[in-house]
Amino acid sequence: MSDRGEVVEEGATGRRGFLAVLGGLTVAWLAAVAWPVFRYLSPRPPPDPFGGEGKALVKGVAPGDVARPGQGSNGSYGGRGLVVFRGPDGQLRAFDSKCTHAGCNVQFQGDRIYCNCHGGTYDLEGRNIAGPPPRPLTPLRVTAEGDSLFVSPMSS
Amino acid sequence: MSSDLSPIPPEADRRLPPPDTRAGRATRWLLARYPVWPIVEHLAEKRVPRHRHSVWYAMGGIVLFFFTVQVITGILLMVYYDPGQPWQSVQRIVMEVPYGALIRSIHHWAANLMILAIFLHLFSTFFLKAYRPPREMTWVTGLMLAGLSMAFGFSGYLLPWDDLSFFATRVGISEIEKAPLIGGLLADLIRGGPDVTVATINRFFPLHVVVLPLVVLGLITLHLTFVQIQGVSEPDSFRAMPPEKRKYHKFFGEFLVAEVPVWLALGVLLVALAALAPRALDPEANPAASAPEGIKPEWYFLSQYQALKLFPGSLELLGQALLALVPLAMVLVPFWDRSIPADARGRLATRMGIAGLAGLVAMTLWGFLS
Amino acid sequence: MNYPVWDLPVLGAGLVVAIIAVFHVLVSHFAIGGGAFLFLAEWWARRLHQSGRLEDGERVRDFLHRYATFFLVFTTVFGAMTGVGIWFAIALASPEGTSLLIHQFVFAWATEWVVFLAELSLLYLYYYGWKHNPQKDQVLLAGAYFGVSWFSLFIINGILSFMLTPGGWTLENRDLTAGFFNPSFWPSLILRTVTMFLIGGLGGLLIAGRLESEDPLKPRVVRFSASFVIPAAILVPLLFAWYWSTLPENTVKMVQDGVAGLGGGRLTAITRHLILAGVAGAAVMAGVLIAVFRPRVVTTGVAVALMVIVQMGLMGAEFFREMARKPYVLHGTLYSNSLWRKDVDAGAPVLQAPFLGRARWHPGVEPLSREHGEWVFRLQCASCHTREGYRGILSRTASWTPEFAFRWFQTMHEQGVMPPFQGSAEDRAALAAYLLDLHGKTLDGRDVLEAARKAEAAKAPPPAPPPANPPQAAADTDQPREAQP
Amino acid sequence: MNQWTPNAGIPLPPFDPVGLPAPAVVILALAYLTFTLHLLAVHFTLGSVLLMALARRQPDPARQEIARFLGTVAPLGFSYLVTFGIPPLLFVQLLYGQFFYASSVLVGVFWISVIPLLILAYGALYAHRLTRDRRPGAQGLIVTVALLGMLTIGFIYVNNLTLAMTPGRWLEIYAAHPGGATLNLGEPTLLPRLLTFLGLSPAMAGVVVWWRGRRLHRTPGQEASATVMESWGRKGIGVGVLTWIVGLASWVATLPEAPRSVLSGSGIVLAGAVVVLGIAAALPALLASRGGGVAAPVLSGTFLALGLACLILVRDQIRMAYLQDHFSLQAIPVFPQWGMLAIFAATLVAGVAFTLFWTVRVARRAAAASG
Repeated sequence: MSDRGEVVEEGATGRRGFLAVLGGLTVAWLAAVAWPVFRYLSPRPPPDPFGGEGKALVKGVAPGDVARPGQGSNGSYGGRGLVVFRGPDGQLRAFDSKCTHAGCNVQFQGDRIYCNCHGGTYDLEGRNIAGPPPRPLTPLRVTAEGDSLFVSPMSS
Repeated sequence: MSSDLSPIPPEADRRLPPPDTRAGRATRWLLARYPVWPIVEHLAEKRVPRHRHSVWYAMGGIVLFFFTVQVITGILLMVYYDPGQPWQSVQRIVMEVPYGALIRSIHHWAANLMILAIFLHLFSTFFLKAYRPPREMTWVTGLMLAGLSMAFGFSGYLLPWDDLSFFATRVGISEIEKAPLIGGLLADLIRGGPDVTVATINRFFPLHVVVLPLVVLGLITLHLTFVQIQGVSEPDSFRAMPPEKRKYHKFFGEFLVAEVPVWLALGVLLVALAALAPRALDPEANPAASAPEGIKPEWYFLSQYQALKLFPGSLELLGQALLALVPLAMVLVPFWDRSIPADARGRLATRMGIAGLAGLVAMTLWGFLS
Repeated sequence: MNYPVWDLPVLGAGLVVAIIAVFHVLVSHFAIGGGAFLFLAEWWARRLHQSGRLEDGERVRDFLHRYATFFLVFTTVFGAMTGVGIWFAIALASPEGTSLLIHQFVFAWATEWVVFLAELSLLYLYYYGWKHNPQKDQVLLAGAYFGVSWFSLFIINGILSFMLTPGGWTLENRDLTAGFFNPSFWPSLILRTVTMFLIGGLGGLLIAGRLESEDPLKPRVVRFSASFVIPAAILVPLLFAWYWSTLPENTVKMVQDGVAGLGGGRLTAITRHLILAGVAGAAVMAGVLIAVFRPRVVTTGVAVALMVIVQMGLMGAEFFREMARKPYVLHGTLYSNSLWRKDVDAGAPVLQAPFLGRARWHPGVEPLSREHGEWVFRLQCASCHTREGYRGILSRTASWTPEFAFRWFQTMHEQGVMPPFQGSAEDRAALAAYLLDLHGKTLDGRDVLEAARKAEAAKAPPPAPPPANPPQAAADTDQPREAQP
Repeated sequence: MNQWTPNAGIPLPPFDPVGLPAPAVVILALAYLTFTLHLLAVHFTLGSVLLMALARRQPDPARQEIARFLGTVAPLGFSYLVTFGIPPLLFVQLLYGQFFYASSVLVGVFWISVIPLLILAYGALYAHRLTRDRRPGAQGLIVTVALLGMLTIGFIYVNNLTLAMTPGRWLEIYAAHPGGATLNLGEPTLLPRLLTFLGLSPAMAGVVVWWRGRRLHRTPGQEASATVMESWGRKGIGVGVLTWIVGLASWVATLPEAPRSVLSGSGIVLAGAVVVLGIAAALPALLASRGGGVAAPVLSGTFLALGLACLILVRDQIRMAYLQDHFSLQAIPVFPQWGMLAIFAATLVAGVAFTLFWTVRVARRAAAASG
């Protein structure tokens, strides 16, 4: 028994600090072991919708569908949604259709682009003019080649 | 209000942390609402005898450790596994997902080691005669768990849909098909058609990840509850000692704590095996191609496979019937060998067990070598 | 290319070295760390004696006698013999490299031998003098043993770290000091020193496990042992980071390519070994914490479990060190298949000369026959690869076509893991035919050569590799390829 | 590419590019010295195990005492035989590496099996020493394992080292056994050589047993054991020297023409010295009376050690004669490492002095305690 008492006595000083170090260390080790699991569960970055060629085919909208000013339609490119329309100035425009507020897909409504979820409204330049959206829509460069439309990122 | 709360038993008051600490307050708060003190006390009293066969008491915990690893790695694999594209999704796990190959290999090795640990647990229980009354139902649930674990292995083996798994499953189910009367029907139900196809995966997948886990979890709960209620069995040699010579470990606090480093070592062993001998993914199953050379079932089915080879042609039914007798006999042992200390029946059971074990090992080795 | 290659089936010479080495690493670190344990425990016992607690002191010494008996047998039988074993094995696996090390460092080795002789004698004097030596002498002997054995680590560490980071040493200047005190000398020395304290402490747990759990000495011995393990376990990862920073650039690049490859989904051999070492470290830490808080539960089983963990962790770390040296056996000078870097630097006239003319260890073969390919494989590949076993070539070439093989031999060194191929187009064709022949595809080396020449004449851009990505798969992992679409 | 291929069919590797770190004479001297120590330890340990195996079969206390004594010293002898084996092997690789590495690979499987055999034999000696309560049958088996293990190791060594001297056989052997699972069994000098280099074992252990017997005479009540020990020791010396000379003669008889011609030159003096020293060692054992001081066994032992040293010189001359077509020590480039040589010499002196100091100190305490 004296032995037991003695051990406690010996350990009493500085035991708290010792435990803190050990605790911190154990957490560090556990984090190291958990790292592979975290990396395993981390999603891969989605593939570039424009692919290696820097442009993506527009599906669901043909050049003929947007031949005249005021015509427009929802379509898709590389697995994402977009709106394509011909503006009053006769220029072909496209935006990624993901609303900057909550991610619903917006709709082209002739004079504006409107989101049916929370009433977010954008003008035909893609600027957020009413409702909750915090940012303009992402614009896309759109070109017609034969019977197909292609989009590419605006920056390039 | 407060009259609905249970009073704290005085012995609990003595043994819980002091009431002015956070832990003391929390435990008392809980105990006032859920008066489980008798159960806590029962568990705290639980002890494990210390003798030269004590090492075998660790086996159940080891099986449980491997099962836990299987649940965790299984859930992780399910995140990326797609029964609609079985081989492609496993290939993605192995080739693209970070550490996917590691997790898949651990799942593979833990499965094998779990079945090995189950065998050790089963045979040590058998030879220490822990199945005798009043532990018959613990034994029977244990046997059921052993059988279900092999079903786990069989169903999981098909999921990657590679060359080996396809043919192994085809051969395995064809054994069921040969059973009289209901064999054909049963095989079709399992396969989801006359042959092993992707439809079979759509059956094996829910079996492997939903049905079997639920049943096994339930049975494990039952099995462990039985053990908690009755305590671990003491072999005859230990009972024969005078009471003052019998030594015990506390189950919680001593026995279980001492087992943790063993689990840690097994965990590292799993990583080592996964690192040094990772599980390969063979080419995608091609139902039209010839079976790969030297194809054999997993080692835990090898003895049955080899035994059935001894009964060619029309004798095969006889072989199946004889093989079916083995589990039946094992279930019945506790109802026949009941005497404590062991009598002539007990000694006969031991000899039969040795013969059975020798047969199992010999058949498995033969299967490996042939 | 000057010596025969030990073409050991299934195992391969490399695995023989590894099998002996993983045992030796554990035992040799134990032989030094255990010396520190003996020294400090003797000191402890002497202090107990001096403070009048004779009985306590005697109990500690009884415990220490058990420790010393185990220590003596274990380190002299397994440690010393496996040490000689590594030497035997490396001389078989790489005669050329071993010869170079011995010619450069023979007096360092001879000095280490003197030190070892003293170490052994001191241990015997300590152990066999147990009854008669006064306690002060026992403390001094144990201390001297520890000091001397650590000095042997100091010497062998210089040679071992030299192989991976030769520093300013070159084949021409033969600068012994630069080679010995090479860039990774100090981190490696301190890393090993700390590791050996860890293992010495675990040895204490092993003997403490044999004490009855009621023995009042038990918690004290367990905590005494744990005080060796815990600081060491804290320091090891930090020291490893330091060690890492001294590795040569192309090694770091190779390993980091592995990590990047991980993002691409592959677990390279190197990463797997690092994970193994890391997980083992975590497990040891956890196990020792349990021992500190519940010293009475430390049984032989618990201690053996911890030893097994450390053994596996060391295995990971040592495999890592071996892999990091690829493709060299002596970094920058001699490749693992005994090709000299100076021959590679001499370029095509040497490198592309007919291989069997330079490597004369063959009975003479007919050009482009199966034997031709077999002997090229044996003398150029078999020092690392077996056919169907460890690092088996069969699984690595499962999806190869002759054209691919022929072309791949020209670029295999670009991954940084394999040495460049030596030999003419005939040699490459013969080897390609031989490898495919192993898969049961009967091929004639002449046809392979002709097809390859035609392809080259057409100046076709290299066609996409056949299924999967064989160069990557064959080069950067140490395992059978895991998939082939 | 190859400086050393006068014979086109022999794939002799070139000398190591690093060259020798000291003049060959220095290295040869070190090799002779350490190899003599190694052979002394080999003979002592093997002889101890042999005598132990014989003595433990008889139940009388004197013979049991011999077995007990030898069982205590044999593991120590074993550890020193291995330790003293390291430097000669180091120096052989330094001087004759071209031959030694090549032949080692050719018998690779057996060569590497030396290591498990060492562990087995050494472990067996400790198992025998530390567990005295085991059944005699089991103990006998353990001693037999140790004995057979050591003999097998000797046999493998002789195979490798003779193959190293006959490069003309290499290519054929390698082509037939690229995996190294073969021995050099076609070598006619194999068994004579083994006999020459192990035959002295009973004599070396005999010297120590004889010495022990004479010391024991001073202990009252142990006279009977002491007498038996003396007689065993002296018989051991006689048998050992006889075996040795027979071995030597058969070795010379089976030597090929060229190496044997060495013995007609300067070698004849050395070979003669070996025989004379052997007989000189046996004489005290034959002639001395019972129960004298330890001078007689020490004298025998000294002659045996000198005889072994001469044998090693003869052996090296024979080796050079075998290799004279392919090799000359003078042609090896030397890049001296005087600094390292000085460090080694200093460590050697300091290490030996330090160890001796402690040995004397511990031995005195033990003597004081027992006396």
